[in-house]
Amino acid sequence: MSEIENKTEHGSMDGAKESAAEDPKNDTGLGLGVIFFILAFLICFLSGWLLFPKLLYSKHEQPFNFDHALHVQETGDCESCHFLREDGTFSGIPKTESCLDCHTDEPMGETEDEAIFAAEYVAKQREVPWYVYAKQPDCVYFSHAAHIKAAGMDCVTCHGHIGESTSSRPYEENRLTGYSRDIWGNNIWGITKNPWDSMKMDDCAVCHEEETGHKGYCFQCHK
Amino acid sequence: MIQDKKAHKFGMVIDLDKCTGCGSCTVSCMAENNIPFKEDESDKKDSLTWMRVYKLTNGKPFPETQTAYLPRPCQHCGGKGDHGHSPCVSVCPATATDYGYDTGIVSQIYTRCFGCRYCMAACPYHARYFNWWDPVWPEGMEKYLSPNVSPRMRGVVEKCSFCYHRYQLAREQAYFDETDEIPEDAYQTACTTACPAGAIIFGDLNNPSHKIHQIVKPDPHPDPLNHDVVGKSRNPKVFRLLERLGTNPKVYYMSEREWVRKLGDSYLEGEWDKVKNHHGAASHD
Amino acid sequence: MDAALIPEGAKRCSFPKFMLGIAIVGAVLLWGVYAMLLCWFKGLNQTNMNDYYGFALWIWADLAVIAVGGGAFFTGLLKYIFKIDELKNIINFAVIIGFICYSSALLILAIDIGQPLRGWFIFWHANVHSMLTEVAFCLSCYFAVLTIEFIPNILENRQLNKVPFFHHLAHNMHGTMAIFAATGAFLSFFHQGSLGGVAGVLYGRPFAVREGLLIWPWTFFLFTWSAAAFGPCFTLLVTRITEAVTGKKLVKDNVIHLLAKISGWMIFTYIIAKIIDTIYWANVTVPGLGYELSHFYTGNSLYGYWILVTEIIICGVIPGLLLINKSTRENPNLRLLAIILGVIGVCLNRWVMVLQVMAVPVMSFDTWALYIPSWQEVATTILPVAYGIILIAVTYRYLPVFPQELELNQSKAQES
Amino acid sequence: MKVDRRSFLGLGLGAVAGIAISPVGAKLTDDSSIWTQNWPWTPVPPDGKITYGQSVCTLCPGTCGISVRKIGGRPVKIEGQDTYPVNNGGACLHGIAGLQYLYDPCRVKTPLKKNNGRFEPISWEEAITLVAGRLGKLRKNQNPEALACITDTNLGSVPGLFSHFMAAFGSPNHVFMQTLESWLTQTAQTLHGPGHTLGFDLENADFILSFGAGIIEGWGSPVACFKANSGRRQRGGKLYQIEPRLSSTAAGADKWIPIHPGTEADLAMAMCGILLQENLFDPEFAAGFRGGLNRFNAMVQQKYPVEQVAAITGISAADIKKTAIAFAKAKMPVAVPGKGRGDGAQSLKEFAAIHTLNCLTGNINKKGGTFVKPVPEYLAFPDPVQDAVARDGAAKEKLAGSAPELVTKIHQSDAPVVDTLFVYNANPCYTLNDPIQTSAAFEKIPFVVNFTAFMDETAMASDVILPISTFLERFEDVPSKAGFAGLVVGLARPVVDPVFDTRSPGDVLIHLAKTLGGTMGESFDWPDYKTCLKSLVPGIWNDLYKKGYAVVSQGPPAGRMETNFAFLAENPPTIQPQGDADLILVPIDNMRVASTAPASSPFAIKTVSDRVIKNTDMFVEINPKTANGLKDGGFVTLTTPAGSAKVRLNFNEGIMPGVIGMVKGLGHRFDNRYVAGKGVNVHELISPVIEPGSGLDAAFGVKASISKA
Repeated sequence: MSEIENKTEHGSMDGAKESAAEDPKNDTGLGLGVIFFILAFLICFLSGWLLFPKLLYSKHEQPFNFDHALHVQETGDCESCHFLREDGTFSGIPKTESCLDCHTDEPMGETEDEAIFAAEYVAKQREVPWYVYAKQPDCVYFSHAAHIKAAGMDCVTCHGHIGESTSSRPYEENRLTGYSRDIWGNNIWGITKNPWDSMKMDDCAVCHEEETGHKGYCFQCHK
Repeated sequence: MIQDKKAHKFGMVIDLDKCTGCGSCTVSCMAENNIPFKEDESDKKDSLTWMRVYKLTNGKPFPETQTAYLPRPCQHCGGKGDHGHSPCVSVCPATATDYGYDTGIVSQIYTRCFGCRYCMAACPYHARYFNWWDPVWPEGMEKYLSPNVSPRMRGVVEKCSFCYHRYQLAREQAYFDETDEIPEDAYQTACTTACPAGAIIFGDLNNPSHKIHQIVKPDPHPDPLNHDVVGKSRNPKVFRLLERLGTNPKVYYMSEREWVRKLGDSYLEGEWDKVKNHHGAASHD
Repeated sequence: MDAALIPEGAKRCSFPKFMLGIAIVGAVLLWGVYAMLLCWFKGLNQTNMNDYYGFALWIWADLAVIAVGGGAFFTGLLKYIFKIDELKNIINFAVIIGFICYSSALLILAIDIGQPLRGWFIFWHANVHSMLTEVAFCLSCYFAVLTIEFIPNILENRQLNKVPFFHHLAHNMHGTMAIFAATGAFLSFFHQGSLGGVAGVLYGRPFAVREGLLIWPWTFFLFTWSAAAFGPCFTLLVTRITEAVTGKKLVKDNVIHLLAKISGWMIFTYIIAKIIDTIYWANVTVPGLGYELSHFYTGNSLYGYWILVTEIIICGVIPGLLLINKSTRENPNLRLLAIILGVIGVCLNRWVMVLQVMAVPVMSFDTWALYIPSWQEVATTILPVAYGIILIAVTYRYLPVFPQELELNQSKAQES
Repeated sequence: MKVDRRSFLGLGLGAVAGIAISPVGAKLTDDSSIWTQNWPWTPVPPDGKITYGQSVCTLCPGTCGISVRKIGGRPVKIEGQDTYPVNNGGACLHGIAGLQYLYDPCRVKTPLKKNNGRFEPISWEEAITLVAGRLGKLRKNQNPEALACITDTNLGSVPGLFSHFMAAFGSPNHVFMQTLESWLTQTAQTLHGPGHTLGFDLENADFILSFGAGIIEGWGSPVACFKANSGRRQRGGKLYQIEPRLSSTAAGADKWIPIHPGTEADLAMAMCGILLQENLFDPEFAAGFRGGLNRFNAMVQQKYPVEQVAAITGISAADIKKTAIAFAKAKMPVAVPGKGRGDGAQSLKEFAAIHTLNCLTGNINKKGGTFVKPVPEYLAFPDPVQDAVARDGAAKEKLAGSAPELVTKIHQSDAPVVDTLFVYNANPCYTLNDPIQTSAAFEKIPFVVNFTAFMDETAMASDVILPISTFLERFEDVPSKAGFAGLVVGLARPVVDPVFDTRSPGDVLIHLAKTLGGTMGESFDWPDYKTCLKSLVPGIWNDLYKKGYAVVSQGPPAGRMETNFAFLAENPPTIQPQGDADLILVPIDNMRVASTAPASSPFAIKTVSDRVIKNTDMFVEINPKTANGLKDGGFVTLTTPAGSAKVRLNFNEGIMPGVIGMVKGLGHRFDNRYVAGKGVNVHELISPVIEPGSGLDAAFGVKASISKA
């Protein structure tokens, strides 16, 4: 009985010391543990819910404010600016050239924003680097023609009431993915009330399933 | 499955007697589909070429030697019995590739693929390629990239799509014109339009007015000799690659030369002579 | 130094000696980790895989470790379901080996895929038709089961066992182990099988394709069967190696003989099935597709008929017979030969079902594709071996893995 | 308060639990996978409106009309233009890869001046002043003929402007690279008198007897030939291909007749003999035979008896006869000269002998025949204004008849014969046989001015580089050539603004002439090249500008043709390959490799077989019978009188025993890792042999030996 015995001896002594600290009667340790637990839990839980979403997105202001409501009033509809080209592709955000159908480098109104537009973009013949809220990633193919022409949908169904807005809200970009926050939606779990609250693949699939009976094949929406 | 009233079945027939092996189809495909290139592309087993041109030879010594070229895009297999269970589609664990019952095209989501490469193992045509490297273009050259096809990232599998984006463009035009019809020439793949020899014909195998239908005359019934085989050509000059495996490709080949046709499949000794005049159920009528 | 952690009454080498051993194996492990990081950060261009060899060394290693790890589920099945009680003396070790094998398999898969950060898509966007999906689900579930089976053993560590909660937990878990063993056996049946199915469903690859039952090709059943047959061989082999390294007898002969006997019968029956499968494939399946058998075994510098003979006769029939026969089974040298041959046999089978499948030309104008792995692939394949050695060393040192150890080594201890 | 292990445990567990039931884990798992789907280093091509621009490809003499698809004004794809009368849709791989040339990393991005062996960027003003200064001195010293000029061709307004410049300057030394067109013009001149060239109506011919012409490998106008070949198959027309190697053309032919390299002229002579002997020539056309048909007949019967020719060519006498008779009896036979692409070293004797076969059948200037047509004359250049210096200089004797001859002369002479050299759209330091000698000759020229878009071998050997815009960035008239039956003039048009600080070569010449002033300025009295071009093509400008092309002539030319046999009746000597080794090395034209300027694109190189290039090693083709114990794929040293190279063997049953085939267009030595540094330039193994009758290089091959390396 030598080595093993000795070692066991030591072992049990170590154990004995530790078990003293763990003595159930001495419950300050446990109590403190619980307090620390609750504290850490609350901090992490709350930062996970409240701070994390703020940190995840960076905010960008548009180059200048754009009044959709005013423009809709002047032009009468969305299609004047956001139209299908003759080949069926979608024009998207208008180029400065299209704006020149109405605008000149002399402002028409009196807003500061139009002055910026006239001076910085029209006069200098530059494109406005708009942030596009509804910008899908490069792997996505989306046909506006299919939805507008073939399915007869209107803009509001997916884009909401953006035409009624008088000012441009900040664009929020996911720092990790580069996605616009509008794609995932404002709610961090992706819970939505209106179709335009989020623009994920699953959102497309739900509607496609309802309307066509099938989610579609890969290439229908991917390129 | 979409039970389209008028489901298309896009396919291709390549005239191997006209094919000159020039490589225009390959380059057109690469330019159309944003396929990158590396410093050394001589390792052909690690070289992204959705459309690859194989060189065939009859194996005879000088001066009896004969050669031919065989361009090989993705075969867009319908799978056994043409039910849409293509060899690659059925094995993808993440549903990153599927069979379009409305077009017959095997489509993919590159961004869903996580690079297990099972589909490559499944494809006997080596039509699927893995992005072993990040796609990198020399400085400035990325300016010619097309937005109609997304450049693929490292670590995913890709393959010929029958230029599906051209189908999408043709459909957008049709939507705009408010018509259901997509004319034959409105949707043609990049290799087809590029081929200087006019060796590639592309169209809807289901549409009797399309040239491909008239050339291939696909047999709608299963082959009595092998029930997995559907759509066998009733044209004696037309064959498919590895038809006996039951993959049911939608790419057909055409040649006057018997030795070329024989190379389409494997045959036991003496077997070719028995089956070479068998062209689907029709030849039993 | 670490005496307090060592099981009561067990004799272990000195801590510095132990650490030296760990350091040496650890260096190999770090080499593997370095290669793994290269693959993750630079991509799979670090390997010699290519478009012909999308599945290569790693997938072989994956299939092989899962096959030889099959000892865990099969021994568990025998012990808990068929109530062969002697096997309790080796079940702990079988579980540890299984745990090592399965965790290694998962690690290799995580390196092997082109987009590791998207690996979870296999669950999220699962395609139920794919054998690989079945593999992924069953593999992960079974790994969870193995972890659960492993936990009681860990909790038996001298220090942990002093905590009453852990003590009771371990005890109770032992009690419910039959349920987990049954679950494990069920899951294993499916993932071992679906790994076989991975090759068998490739109807574009005449070398791999098999007919079968319902959705499962014959390779599905052959893989399960072979894992059950050869898995115990590997358990026995590792036990034998551990005995040799520690210089102690750890498991009684009757237990070894019993497991060897069961393994022998399993191998024997498996190999008959395999022979039938091969004959059918060679004479019916393949000619029906237009290929002669010689197509798959000639015309290249590696894959010849020798591989067929080695796999089936030398590493199948022979170990089977050696283990069935009492006298050869109980001869330690012949038994060792048999289990080594068996392990080689099943690994060779997995090699053939992955790498030869890729190598064989299918289109008449294609050519054989041979491949040599890069050092990064070799290093990451050795990585699990190093990891396994370390885990075995640590568990052996600190956990009562072999219930018969003290009994078998008492005299020795007393002598000193 | 005692903070112990439990507190830490509590802290840790609390943190884990708090995070676990917050969205962090799920969201980060998802976002990290989305991150992999949008890696910032994977480019995202911007979207925009789809438009099309039209231009004409000038990468080769094929002159195909192209359509450039642009998205948001950015060119993204080149395709054949459906309505263009040369290619009628379809394009070759080089043209389709055209955008890679536009953005090529070895584009010359700004004018460059060599200073102590290194190039430094200079402004256009500096560059023009520098060149004008040098030229001004030559004229001041009454030595204008010391200016020489090499351009790729003599056709079109840009080479025309160079000629105009040379004439106004006072130098007769404007020479051209060897092209199929130059051989055809020489042949037509020799047999039918000056001012003619040849075209082949392959689209309609029913029997094509090709003497090695790579009809589907880049010969002539490649796409037009591909289409003609496909059409021939549909029509049931025949193609007999005579060449030592089973090329793609041979493989696609109705009959492949292997022949010893370099004996094509003998075969054609023997066939002429058979036609004459068997009375199979066209009596009506024979009325136009001049210059000793009888003498020619007597000569061929005596010097080229079928049995003897059978031994020389390796084709059986019976086959020769059968082929000759089948050819003569066809309704619309055409014999096609020009081995490979037709732009390499060839022989006038061979061209003339082959064309004589056409003449004998009488299928000249008829549908499906050979067109003897006037050289294109659609450009109305004003006479250059010459002063006394210019008149004296221009009247001096021309140094050489072709670029290879000029280079050989410079190389061989001790005194500097040329002071300043202009090079436009050519890469002689790569393309000519023995490019090492060419580079040495360039070293001897004090001042080389290169008008080029790319930093190629010749650019590297130049002193000043004036970067020019590519065919996608500028205007230029592009006449069809190289055996194309009709004459179509296309207009290359800018489809994109110049990507770099480059200019149209015409504008540079106008600018240069104006800087020189005096009669030079008067000769170039145009504000810019576009105005100049418009004034040069008054008759067709509207068509050019509106449609993008003008069809100047189509269908058979009118009028009877006289044929003069004097040249052949003399039985000029056949050029023999240099050296005395057993094997003979011949260059192969491979459609996927560009063999002249500019070099191949990365895409084109990507399509090259791994039996041509593997890593950076090059394969040569031999018949296994020639191997003599050497192994397929093994390394050998290939030695010729001009040099040696380490290459690998590619066993090919489709090449004649005794012949080594080596692909042209590889082994570039400039700085482009995608294209250059791969393989060996076959021209480095062949020395030029200037054919006395033509002044062109006729070294079609060279004797060679191989030994294990």
